Amino acid sequence: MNPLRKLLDSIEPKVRNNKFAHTVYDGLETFLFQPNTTTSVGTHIKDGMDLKRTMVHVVIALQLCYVLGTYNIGHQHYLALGMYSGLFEGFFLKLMYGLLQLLPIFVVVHLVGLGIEFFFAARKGHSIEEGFLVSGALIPLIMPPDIPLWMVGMATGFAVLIAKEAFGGTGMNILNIALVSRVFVFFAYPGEISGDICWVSYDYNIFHQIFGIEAHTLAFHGWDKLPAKVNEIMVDGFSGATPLALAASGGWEAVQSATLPNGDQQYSIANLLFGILPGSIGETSKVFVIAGAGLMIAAGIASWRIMLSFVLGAAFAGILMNVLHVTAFPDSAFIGVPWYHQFLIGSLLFAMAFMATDPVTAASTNQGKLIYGFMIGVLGMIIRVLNPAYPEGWMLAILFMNIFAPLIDYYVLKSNINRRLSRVA
Amino acid sequence: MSDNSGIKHFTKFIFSLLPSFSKSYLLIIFTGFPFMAFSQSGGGFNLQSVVILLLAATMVLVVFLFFVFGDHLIKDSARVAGYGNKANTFGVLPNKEEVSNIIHHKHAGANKVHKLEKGFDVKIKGKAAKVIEHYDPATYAVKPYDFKGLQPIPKMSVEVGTEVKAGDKLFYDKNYPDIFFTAPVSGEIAEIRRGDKRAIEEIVILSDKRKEFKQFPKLDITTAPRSEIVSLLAESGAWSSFIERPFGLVAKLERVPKSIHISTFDTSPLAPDYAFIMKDRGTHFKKGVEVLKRLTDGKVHINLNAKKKPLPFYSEIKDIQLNWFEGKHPAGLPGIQIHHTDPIDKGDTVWTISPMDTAVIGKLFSEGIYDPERIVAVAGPQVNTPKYYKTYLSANLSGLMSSVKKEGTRFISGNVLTGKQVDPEKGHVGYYDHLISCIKEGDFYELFGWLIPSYPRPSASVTFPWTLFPFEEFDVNTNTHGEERAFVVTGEYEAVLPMDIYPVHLLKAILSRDFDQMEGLGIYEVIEEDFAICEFVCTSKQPAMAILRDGLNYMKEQS
Amino acid sequence: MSLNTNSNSYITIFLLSMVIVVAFLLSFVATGLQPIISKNEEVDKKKKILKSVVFVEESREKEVFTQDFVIDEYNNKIKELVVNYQGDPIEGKTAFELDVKKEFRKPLDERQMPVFVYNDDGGKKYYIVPLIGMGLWDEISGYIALEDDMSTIKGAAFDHKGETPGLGAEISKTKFSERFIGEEIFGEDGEYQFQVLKGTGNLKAEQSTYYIDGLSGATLTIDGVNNMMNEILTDYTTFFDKVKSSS
Amino acid sequence: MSTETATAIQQKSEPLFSKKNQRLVSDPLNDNNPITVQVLGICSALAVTSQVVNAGIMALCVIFVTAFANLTISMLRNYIPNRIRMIVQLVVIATLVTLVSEVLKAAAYDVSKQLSVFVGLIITNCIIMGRLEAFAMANKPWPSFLDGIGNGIGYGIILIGVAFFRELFGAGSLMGIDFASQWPLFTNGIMVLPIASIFLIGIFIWIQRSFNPKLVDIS
Repeated sequence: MNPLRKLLDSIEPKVRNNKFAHTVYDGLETFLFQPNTTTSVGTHIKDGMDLKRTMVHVVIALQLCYVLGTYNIGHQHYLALGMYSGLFEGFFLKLMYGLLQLLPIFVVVHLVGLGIEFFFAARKGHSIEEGFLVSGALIPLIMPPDIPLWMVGMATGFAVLIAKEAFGGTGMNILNIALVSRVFVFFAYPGEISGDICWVSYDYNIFHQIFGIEAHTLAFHGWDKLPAKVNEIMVDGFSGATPLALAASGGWEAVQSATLPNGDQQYSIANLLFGILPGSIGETSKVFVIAGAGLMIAAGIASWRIMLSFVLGAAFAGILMNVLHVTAFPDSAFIGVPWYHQFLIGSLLFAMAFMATDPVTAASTNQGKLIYGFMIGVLGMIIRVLNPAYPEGWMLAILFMNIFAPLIDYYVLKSNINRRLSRVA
Repeated sequence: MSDNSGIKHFTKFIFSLLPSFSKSYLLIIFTGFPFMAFSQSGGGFNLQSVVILLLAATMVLVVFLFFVFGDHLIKDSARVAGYGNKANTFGVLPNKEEVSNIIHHKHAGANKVHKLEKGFDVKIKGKAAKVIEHYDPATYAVKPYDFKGLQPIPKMSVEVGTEVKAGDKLFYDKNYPDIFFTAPVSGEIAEIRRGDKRAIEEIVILSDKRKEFKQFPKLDITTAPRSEIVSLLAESGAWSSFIERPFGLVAKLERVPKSIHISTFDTSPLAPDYAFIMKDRGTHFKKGVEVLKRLTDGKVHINLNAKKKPLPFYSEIKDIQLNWFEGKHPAGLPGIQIHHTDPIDKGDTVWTISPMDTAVIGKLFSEGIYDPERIVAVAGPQVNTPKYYKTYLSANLSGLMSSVKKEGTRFISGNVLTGKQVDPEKGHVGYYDHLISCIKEGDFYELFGWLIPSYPRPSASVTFPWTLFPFEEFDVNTNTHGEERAFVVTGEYEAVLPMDIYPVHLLKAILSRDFDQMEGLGIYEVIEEDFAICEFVCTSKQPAMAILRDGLNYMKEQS
Repeated sequence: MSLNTNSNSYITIFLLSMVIVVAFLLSFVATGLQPIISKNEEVDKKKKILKSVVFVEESREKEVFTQDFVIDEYNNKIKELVVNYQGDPIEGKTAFELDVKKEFRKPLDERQMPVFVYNDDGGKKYYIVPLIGMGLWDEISGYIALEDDMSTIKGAAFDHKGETPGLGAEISKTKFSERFIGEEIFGEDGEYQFQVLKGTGNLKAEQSTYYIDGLSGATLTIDGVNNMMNEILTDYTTFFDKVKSSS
Repeated sequence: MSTETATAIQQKSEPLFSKKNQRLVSDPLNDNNPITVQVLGICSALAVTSQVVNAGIMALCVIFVTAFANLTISMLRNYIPNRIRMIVQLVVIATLVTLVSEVLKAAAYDVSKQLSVFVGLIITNCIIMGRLEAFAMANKPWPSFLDGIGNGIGYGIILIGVAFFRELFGAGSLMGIDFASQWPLFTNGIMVLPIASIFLIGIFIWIQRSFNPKLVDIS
């Protein structure tokens, strides 16, 4: 038999009496091995698909976003500091910088999240559920790249504790866990997640120092380029302003006319599509998000209904805004951004692909999903464009509709019930 | 006929794709050729691109011709080898008849075909070959547990040692003293096996192999009053083959159903071919349907598979309704068919009966004997030579198991979704079952089985690579492939259940004991077997059937 | 119980007597406490005015601005003044009691504009002007003190009703208001020049006395502050010019 | 609470602090807490808990009002016409609240400004009305008084507990003394928003239920 199996079997008796240790053991065991349980009641055979596999496919669909996010952190960092402004200049340096910036965030999210999951699973005597696989993969992607680690930890802890465990664990939550963690940062530490400077990581953390990334900058570019002087470097021409912020102040023209210190266009269509721009870690790249969404739809894991109606809703609201711009508010810049360009800025597509489609918090009926997606699209666009205070609407729109999802389902079910009743009458 | 021709399956599969655009990936591959050609030349027409296009087209043509010529060669050699007419079934390409069966569903004629898009076929290796063997074991056993809605301890009419003939009363339920359960063969009561709390598990009859039948009066169906017909059915033991909906219990004598449904095909995994089983029982069947017509106020519905040529006698019967269905499992279940043709509302009663039992009733009325002859398929990946056995109701299993690997095998009376596990030595075939499924036990660990599965397994999810080739049959086992979780994924039940019902919400209503919601969401229209495919595909591994039965019991208590 | 508590006459008598008792009690308390309450209110407003000219860290605010200190400081050092749009004083009005919000809604020629003049121990004069405007969500207000060149800021203090905590709400902190100290409002040619910039860490703010850093992420509240200062201080320019030319 | 009752006259046979009377005060602190168990008086718990001092003063006001409203109504309970008892209760509460509000404005103007309308809104605090209806109308003055004090304290400890965390993590200070506002951990924006109170009360209820087995069956 497999030596790994033997090892696990030899450990099992030792942890059997300790509740917590056994939960951890059980989590590890079911991660490594599909268990040997057989069917007892009901069907004698079961589908090869289980929740772990479902969840891991979402994580797989996120991988492209992770790769680009990692590189983009490094690229934006050096861009802001006026070094290696070509996309592939200093490729490994940028990759390394991004990796060392992202990895600690990823590790902290999982330490905190899994820690809480393990604790509650042990307390309830349940096995560990795999819901955190997806939340844990999503949370780092929707955080600003230079977010302090303790803040990520707190946000994750808050989300898992309040939004999930308090409601009874995986499958019982009302609100999207990943978004709750972001909304926590957004309201608790607004300075860290709004404005122009938070979307680029300027600093060097301890890992950058250990691996000599900082020393490299020092050696080849001098003291000037160290973060203490970041402000001056920024003023030299690099603006961390995101396309959203630019669009809010000056419309689509402002987005298009933003330039880098070397004179290049900062937000060309190609940059917007591939996500070479300041922003949250993983949600910048439209192409890779669409690729992930495509994978999930092809695999039948995420609901195409939600995605489709989301896009329709956003387009509908966007067109409405454009009409308003022509008829009523010709001065307001953001309203005038052409609706199809709205898809290129901000995290619209990421929210569509990975946030709105969370099966637990979305509407659960097929018709309900269409309404749910459409409403998010409309609401999110309204919050994005018309609201002066919150720069992006999807987080709030999705959380808002999370709460209304059961109501939507209620009416869909009610129509089914009425259909059945009308047969009798 | 060579059943193992994978290439043949593949070509069949390609043909089955052509008319349906729902699975268009092959189309994409073929249309991909020209695009590839253009991309080689950077867009635009030029000499190079045309050459590549022509090359690609030629390649497709060559492959096609290769298939055609190869097919002819094989068929010719088969003819030479002396297979005669059967030679047409050889070869790599399907013959004309097979192709037309796949492409045009002409059996239904101009009638409406209920095309059920949703559903899922669990394809398992080891379908029974169309060969019948006679089988007459030493013991037969009637199992009170087979009949839903009965008390666990029925009232016995016999005791150990009593001599019985086929059709003699064995026991009845205290609540329904007019419905009798009778012996399938003649012989001596060998044992009354009891289980927990003295509930009776089996009444074992030691067959005397003489096949003596109790003689019942021969009733004239057209003139006899309904009450006499009913009481004859109840006396003889044929009554218990009626299943009453809602709740899926043995039918009540006093009820008059609004319709009776007969499903003439089974889509469940490893299902026996009803057309094969029924092909010699046309006269009895027709007589049986005449009896059924007397029992209902409404119509007798005979539900046919639009994809297969039906047995001729189905369409010969007058004054019945023929319904044509096409689709994956569970399209063959009467519950789904009723939902689409004659839905059950609150207060309605509908009965279902299998065509085989209808034939038994026909024989009862034409010859006056209760002769529950059964053709049982023994199938599954664990069976060396899966085939059919001609025997009687509730036959002992031990003799059927000669060709089955016994080690690590689970024996199931019925199909792998709804059947019951039985003991291969002492067990007997269930009352309503025409199939013994033999599959592997899945009590083993699999390293990263959830991520990188080490062997193919059936799944409705397309995340498994082999789901791209829908012709594949699987060697299944009973592993749960994951642990039980809360309902997380939505829409997967709906995707396989071709009914206008919200299964997950119905189950949740049951769990929260919400009477009105259960009723509103259509609990009367379903019984466990309808939800079996939902339970199979469930990624959260929820016991959907058990929950539904729980709900049905609750509804029955409340109403 | 012989008493029929449900008869109409009993209820009427009960209610009447209760109302009388309560009315007496409350009016007694109210009249007794009124002087103290109105004094409290007065001190509160005076403190706000003083905060713009006497810079004190938030942590020490409570120790410094005691009731006695506020009253002494205000009564001894502040001279109230009401001017019209041409900068001429209006007699018979007390600046302290003017409803600033109402005044700044009136057309310019009807407006009565309060000015508080602070005379410090060294004989210097500081001119304090009330500010009022709209932030992101609700009203923002404040006082700004100018030195007698009528351009250099001596100090400022802001208040808000409902700005976003952590972002716009930061304007009421001394961390923000201390940035105003020493900056200049009007350029060489007398044009309004001063601006709170977007975000922090602006090089422009370090180099020029017309610009200060804002609050990152609170663009719209800062816009409100800029608008408020621009509008109101521009309205005062004629008065400022008069003061400058007279001195 | 014992100090203020030292002057009370020994009544009848029952001792002043019998087991029963002690329970009147201790029950609302845990098993029957007006906020975490009965879930009353949430509105003011959300609004006035941004600072410990404010919450403490609010709590004192509520303790005063509940205690004396209970006392007054209990003394009058045999004379109050049943048809207008709600109005009488309301008048008593309103009088007491107005008193409190006036005194507060005179004694602690800053605090009264921050508490703004919420002192006035004590009138609508369901705890007080609830205690009057449920307890004072049917019990003797002394137990009613104790019940009022108990419920007021039960309300107060939750209020102060919530305010403690909100002030500590929201403003980085405690009792108005700033000691940590330079650290971002202690300037949590959510804690400044009233919504934090909902989370905190929820967590309090969670903790209380996991330690108090008596409460589990109630839900």
